[in-house]
Amino acid sequence: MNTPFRAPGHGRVDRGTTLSFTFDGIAHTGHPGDTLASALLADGVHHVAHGIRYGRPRGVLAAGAEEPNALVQIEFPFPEPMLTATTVELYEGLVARGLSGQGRLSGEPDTARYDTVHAHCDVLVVGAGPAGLAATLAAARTGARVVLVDELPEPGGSLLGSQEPLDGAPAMEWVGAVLAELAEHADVRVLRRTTAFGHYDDGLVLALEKRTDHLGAAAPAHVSRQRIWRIRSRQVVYATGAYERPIAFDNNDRPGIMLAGSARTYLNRFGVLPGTRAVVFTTNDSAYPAALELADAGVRIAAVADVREEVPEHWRSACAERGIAVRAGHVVTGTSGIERVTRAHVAPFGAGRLGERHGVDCDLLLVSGGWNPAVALFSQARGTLRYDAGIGAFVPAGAPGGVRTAGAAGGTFTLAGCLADGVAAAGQALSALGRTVPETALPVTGPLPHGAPARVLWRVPSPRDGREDQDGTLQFVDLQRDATVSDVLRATGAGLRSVEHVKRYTTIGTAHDQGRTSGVMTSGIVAEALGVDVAELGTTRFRPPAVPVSFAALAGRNRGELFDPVRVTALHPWHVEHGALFENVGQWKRPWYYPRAGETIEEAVQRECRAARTGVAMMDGSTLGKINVQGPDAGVLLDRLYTNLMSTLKVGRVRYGVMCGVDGMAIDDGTVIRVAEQEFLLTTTTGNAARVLEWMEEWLQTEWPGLRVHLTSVTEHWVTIPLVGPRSREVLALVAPDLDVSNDAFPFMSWQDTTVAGVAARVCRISFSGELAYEVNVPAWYGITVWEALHAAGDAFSITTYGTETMHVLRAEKAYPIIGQDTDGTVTPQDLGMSWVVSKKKPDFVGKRSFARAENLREDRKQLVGLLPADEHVLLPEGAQIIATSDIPAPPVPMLGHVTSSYRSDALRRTFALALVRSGTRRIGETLYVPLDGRTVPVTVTDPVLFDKEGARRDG
Amino acid sequence: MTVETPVRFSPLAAWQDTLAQLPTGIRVRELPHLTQLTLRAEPGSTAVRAVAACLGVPLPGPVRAELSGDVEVLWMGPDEWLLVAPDGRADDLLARLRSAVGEEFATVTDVSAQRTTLALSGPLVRSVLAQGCAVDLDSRVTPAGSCPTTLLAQAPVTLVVHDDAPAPDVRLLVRASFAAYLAAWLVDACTEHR
Amino acid sequence: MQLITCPWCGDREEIEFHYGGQAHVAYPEDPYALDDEQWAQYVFFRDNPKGPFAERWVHAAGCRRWFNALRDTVTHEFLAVHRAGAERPSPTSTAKGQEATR
Amino acid sequence: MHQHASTPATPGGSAPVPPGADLPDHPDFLWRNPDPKRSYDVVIVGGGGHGLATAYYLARNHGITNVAVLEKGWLAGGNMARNTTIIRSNYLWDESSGIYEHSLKLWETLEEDLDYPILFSQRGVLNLAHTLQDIRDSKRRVYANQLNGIDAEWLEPDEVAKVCPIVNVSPDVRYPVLGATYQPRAGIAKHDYVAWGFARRADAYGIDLIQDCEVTGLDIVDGRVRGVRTTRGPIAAGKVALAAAGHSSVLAGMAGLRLPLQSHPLQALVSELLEPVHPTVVMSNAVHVYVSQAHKGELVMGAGIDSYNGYGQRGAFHILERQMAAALELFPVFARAHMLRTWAGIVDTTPDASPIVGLTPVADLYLNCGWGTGGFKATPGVGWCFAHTVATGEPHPYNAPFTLDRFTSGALVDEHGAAAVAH
Repeated sequence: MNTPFRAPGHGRVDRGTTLSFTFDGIAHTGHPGDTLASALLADGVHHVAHGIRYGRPRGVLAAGAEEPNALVQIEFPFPEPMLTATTVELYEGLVARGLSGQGRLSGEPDTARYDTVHAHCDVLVVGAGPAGLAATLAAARTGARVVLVDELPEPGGSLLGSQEPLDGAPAMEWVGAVLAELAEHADVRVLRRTTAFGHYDDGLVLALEKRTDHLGAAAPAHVSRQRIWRIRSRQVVYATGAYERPIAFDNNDRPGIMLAGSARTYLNRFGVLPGTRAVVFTTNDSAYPAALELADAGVRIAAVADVREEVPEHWRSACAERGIAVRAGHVVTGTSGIERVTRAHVAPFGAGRLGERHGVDCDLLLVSGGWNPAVALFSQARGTLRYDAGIGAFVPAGAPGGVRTAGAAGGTFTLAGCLADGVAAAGQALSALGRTVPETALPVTGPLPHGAPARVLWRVPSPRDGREDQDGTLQFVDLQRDATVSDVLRATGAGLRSVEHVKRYTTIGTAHDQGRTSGVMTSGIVAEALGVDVAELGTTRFRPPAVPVSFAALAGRNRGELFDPVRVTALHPWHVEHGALFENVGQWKRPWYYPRAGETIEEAVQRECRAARTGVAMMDGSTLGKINVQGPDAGVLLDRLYTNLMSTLKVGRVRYGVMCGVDGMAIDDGTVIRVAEQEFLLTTTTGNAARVLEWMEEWLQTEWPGLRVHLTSVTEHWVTIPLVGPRSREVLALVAPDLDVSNDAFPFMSWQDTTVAGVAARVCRISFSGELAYEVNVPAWYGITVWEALHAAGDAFSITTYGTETMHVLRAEKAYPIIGQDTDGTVTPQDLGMSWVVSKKKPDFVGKRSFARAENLREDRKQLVGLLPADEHVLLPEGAQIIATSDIPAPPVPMLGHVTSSYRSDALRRTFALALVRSGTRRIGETLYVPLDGRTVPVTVTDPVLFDKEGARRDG
Repeated sequence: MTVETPVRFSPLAAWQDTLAQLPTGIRVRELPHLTQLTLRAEPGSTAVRAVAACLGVPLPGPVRAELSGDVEVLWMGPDEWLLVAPDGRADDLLARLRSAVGEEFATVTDVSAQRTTLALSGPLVRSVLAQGCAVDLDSRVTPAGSCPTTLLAQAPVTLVVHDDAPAPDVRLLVRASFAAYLAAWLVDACTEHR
Repeated sequence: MQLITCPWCGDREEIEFHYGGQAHVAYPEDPYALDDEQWAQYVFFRDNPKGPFAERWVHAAGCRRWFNALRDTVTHEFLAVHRAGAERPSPTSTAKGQEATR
Repeated sequence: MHQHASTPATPGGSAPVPPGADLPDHPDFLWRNPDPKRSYDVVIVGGGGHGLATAYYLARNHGITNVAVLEKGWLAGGNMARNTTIIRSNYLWDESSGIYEHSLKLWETLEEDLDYPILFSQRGVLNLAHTLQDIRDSKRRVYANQLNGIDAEWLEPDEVAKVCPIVNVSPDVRYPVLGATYQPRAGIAKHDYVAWGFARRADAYGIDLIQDCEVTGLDIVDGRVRGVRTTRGPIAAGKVALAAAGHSSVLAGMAGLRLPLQSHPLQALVSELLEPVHPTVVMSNAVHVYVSQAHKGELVMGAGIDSYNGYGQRGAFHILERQMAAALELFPVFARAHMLRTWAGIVDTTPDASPIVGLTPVADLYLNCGWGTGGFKATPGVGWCFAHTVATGEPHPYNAPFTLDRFTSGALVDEHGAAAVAH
């Protein structure tokens, strides 16, 4: 295929291989090594997108991540919004289109893999340009652990885009030699296609590696598409280079207007001629090599407009040799052309005044307004910046510990300077680590022409200035946001004095490129408008990420089943096999109920409840937290943390206990068994297991370190099986032949060690259902064996397995509260009707003092009561509010409390609820109302215990 | 009823086949049913000396494991060690240790079923673990005999480095309830090396 | 994400730790000698300085030990860490990367 | 409002401007930049949303215009510039729903009142429930809201999918969506526009908005505040009103007051501009996702709160990672959206997740703080009530429950359930 804009003998793309791609519906070709932008330019396509506000055609301004214009949507192989054409590596079959503002997300799921890797090193070098490579080499030679990350597929940085020699040979030969040497060092890791995007505390640098994007549809599915590197580095060297700055002039947004250095990159890295006839507009020396190299490659340089009155002789004569007219003291004031620049308007500019303009025909306008060091990451690391008026840029001033810049990122712009700076930075980094860097011989650079200082120019006065409402209306500052000099001036005119305000007023710097090309320019224009110093004004804050990072890359492998750990008990396989449905309780999967074929949840729960109340039933209680408390002061600790007395518990006995926070609110409950004189085993609620252990450790370690107590979590050592119901004693007797299960020998609230199904077990006679019940504890390895043995032994009694829903119904019938369901952090034990669990004897325990506060002494606190709907079929929704009147008054309606638990009870043959109600205890017997769907349901307030209030069943 | 030895199941019993199919370069297998006891005692106390004498090895200091005896001793905290022994040793060890400690303030708790153990070996071990473990596992930083208790992905683990050379041999002690998650995570982390 | 030096286990990622707020807030000797306002001070009020702050952390995913730290709330930098019960840290006693006070 | 008077008239603007890719222009004039006078009737410390709204309502409702708003940086540069702009009033307790609903009602007419295009968009807010307990808590809140006259509904998963089709309501995920509360009148607004709207009107009333003016001390004589010391000199004041969010502890300390506040970093982020995919606001306390698609098309997301105290306006990376993982569980279509920018604010949190607004033990010194993550949505409401408090010396009924004293009596307004880290 004919590609007229490829320069023979230039570039590092593989011209032997052709890649086909589609852009804006048109087929194109390119080569491996191309970016989407370079391939389009090689095909003569400059107009690649539209401006977001005005819809004006936009071209390719830059050659890298700073590109503000050439935003594209990838459509194939998988839709991805808003990439810059200058950073998309070309691959076979790519389909993309230009964007004017908004990208598109795919409706299909992204099946690509993403992952994260931790890395550790002594020195991290960011950027593999001359400074970065020199720094890496110097560090590597000391044997340090070094990581070098670079965003491009090929290291070399600015050397890829220049023709400057090293050691008299093409610079890339030196790059090759450095890489070969680095490959010899086992402790050096070079990451290509990897962009550092965030610098966090303590030397944590995040980098994004694009691993398979460049392979297109051929990317292997089992390899992660993108990877986040979390690099912990003791020292970081930012050799991130610099971004060239445009200049604001009329119609400076047209396709064909390009940064001079970027044009040079297109020629030397990609072998692309971005035009045939060019005008160069510069404020500094750096545009001259671009002009000369392009001229030598066949681009006609129609004129160089240099705002400086004095152009160095070296460049002047080199241009003269090539017939290039250099117009010192000139500027470009504007352009013509719609789809592509066709003419640059050049005028003399002296003493702040424009002279007469004349047009120069061109299809390419190269601009250089100077260079901004790429300090985003350095700044994120809390490096401070200072304004360098000489180059019109913010440069590193104060480096925080462990962080430094090298090369152009630090304001050093010559090749020799960058190389030396890289070695120096490595030396400083290593000496901070106590290592010394050996002399590192640097390659010899070409002769440095005698240059002249740059002139700082933010904007060229518009010939239209002074006309009403026209100041700078066509001078674009932020191309991506379509914000102009006029917008900036309007902002300052509105009274804004801070760059942050101007940014918000104009939206400059808020787009994809984070103002890489517009930020400093904005500060400059604002400073001019306000008549203040740029240094005083400062620049806007650099925020992570330095480059956009996909959500999926950040999520890594924490998706789907790995999103959050699924915790299961030893009995889980049995539950799955037997058709249990599960409830998420924290990270645990707990059986919710075990439906039989065709059963609804309601039917299944009624059946399970009936079995527990009339026969025998069993459940998996293994998720309860279990903490072993041992030591001479174990009782003392428990007395201080539980509201009731635990130290008086006798060995062999069990006691229920409640813990409160210092604010007196109930935070957890459970049973405590006394295993031995100096040993207790307590249980916590499932969701609070870790929190309660940490809470106890906090008091023990920080408040009472003198107590001789050890806490050990044994939650997962044990499988816990409640065996519940009037026939539970018979079932237990069958599998625990050594155990005397009689009420006298094994009374309620006691425990015994015995053998169950041949396994050493601890059996507690406790009940969370109000029924005769036992809790069988065995080491988890034996869980399934013992569970199945109990199930088999219970077969004759139609033993039924039940889940959390039935557990909730059974306990609610007995008014046993669930912390977190019947409480919400504002409920005391007394509110729950459990004054009996609050010791009056103990001088103090955690929470006790708060019970004496004014609010706790109020008579009208909310208290836990039972509610019986007048219609015994009406099931109150949990969460329903309770009011005093049968009519609903106009809002705000005074509310007396809410329904915390509500069920259909098989045992009561009706619905019932628990509720927290203001002055609830006093209201027992009253009728209150629950508003539902615009009407009210009358309910009778009752004592919360609705079933077997005497406890005959449990004790029998 | 005939007396049979009750059947035991380890947390990763169902994962054996899957773990056996991991790519070359990494071998992962469960070491089920190891005896594990938590020892709590004040460093430098009479009790600690008695335990050391009983075990025949010193109790290691922070983040170190004593792997030379038949009972491995892992440092878990400033007054806490995990004693790891072959299957079936719990009763005997508990009795011996409690007798050695006598009336001193020290406690020993059987937590054998609380955690299971995964043995990882092969040249890919470090790069697979680096996907989820933030501790620097370089052998110069975390040499053989280290036992950091940390996070691997989202699971709490104690990671014991048994050997460096020729290839890493690492044990992961993980709570039983997290074991299946961790196994799934490891298998996923190895996908790329297929 | 911060790298926190556990005085026992060394440098670990922040996610291994839980925060415990202000350090050295002792449980009152006699809570019943305090009026409600004084008691509220203990229950609810903690310092909230901008700058160095003596605070508590626990190495939750590691050795489970509580320890004290002096940390700058502006820079997030840990100026010192020390084991519970040891002498209070001074900003100069420990710098990151050096051995913690033991 | 002001249109693009300056739209370039040159050819080339042929391509359609993408819908929503643009915002209304700000006015040509916002405020003066006066030097501080020696004395004011009222000095408001803190030029954020709350300070500016308070200044505006002092003038508008009470005719008090000899007022200065002192801002240590640039106006509305703190949490006002950093929040995710969610506006709702569906809080649990009567006390909270009172002030938030008062605020929401003001939001509904604020654009006309301020004559500023604040882009208040009542696109509804969904609060997802993922566990059975979430359902109980959510329904409790809905029932309470309804009785408080707040539009709130409970939606089943299929109804959630109708309101927001891109939410994954499949039961086969780690934490399935079991339903949601929905407040149709809730929504978002454009934060800078809101702040500047208040600022412009306050300025027009003659109130001095003074930037780069940091308060370094409070002059208190005989238990009465007399003025402030600042980096721009001393300023006498009849009354001083503190509205400094995360920096309230530091300021209150200058008056010898200790507050039950802890300041924590709270992060947020935006994506690039995207074609409309997300029509409402979705919040999930359980998996920590708060997301809307703002006016230009960017996804705006709030992340979790960092656990430790911090004034650094930056948070930890792992919070963002977790946030992204959670977002993709709920919104698989976001996989290839890009995180463009992240930032952090400093939220001042109280033990009961409710604010402190009212009088202090120092005469003529007033306090407004502790809004945690609720500050933005409360802006007009608290401005109204705080202005009333300052003007009359008595709390407005809506802020009367939010006393400092409640921590002593125990009469907390515990909104942890409804507020969580929600925005």
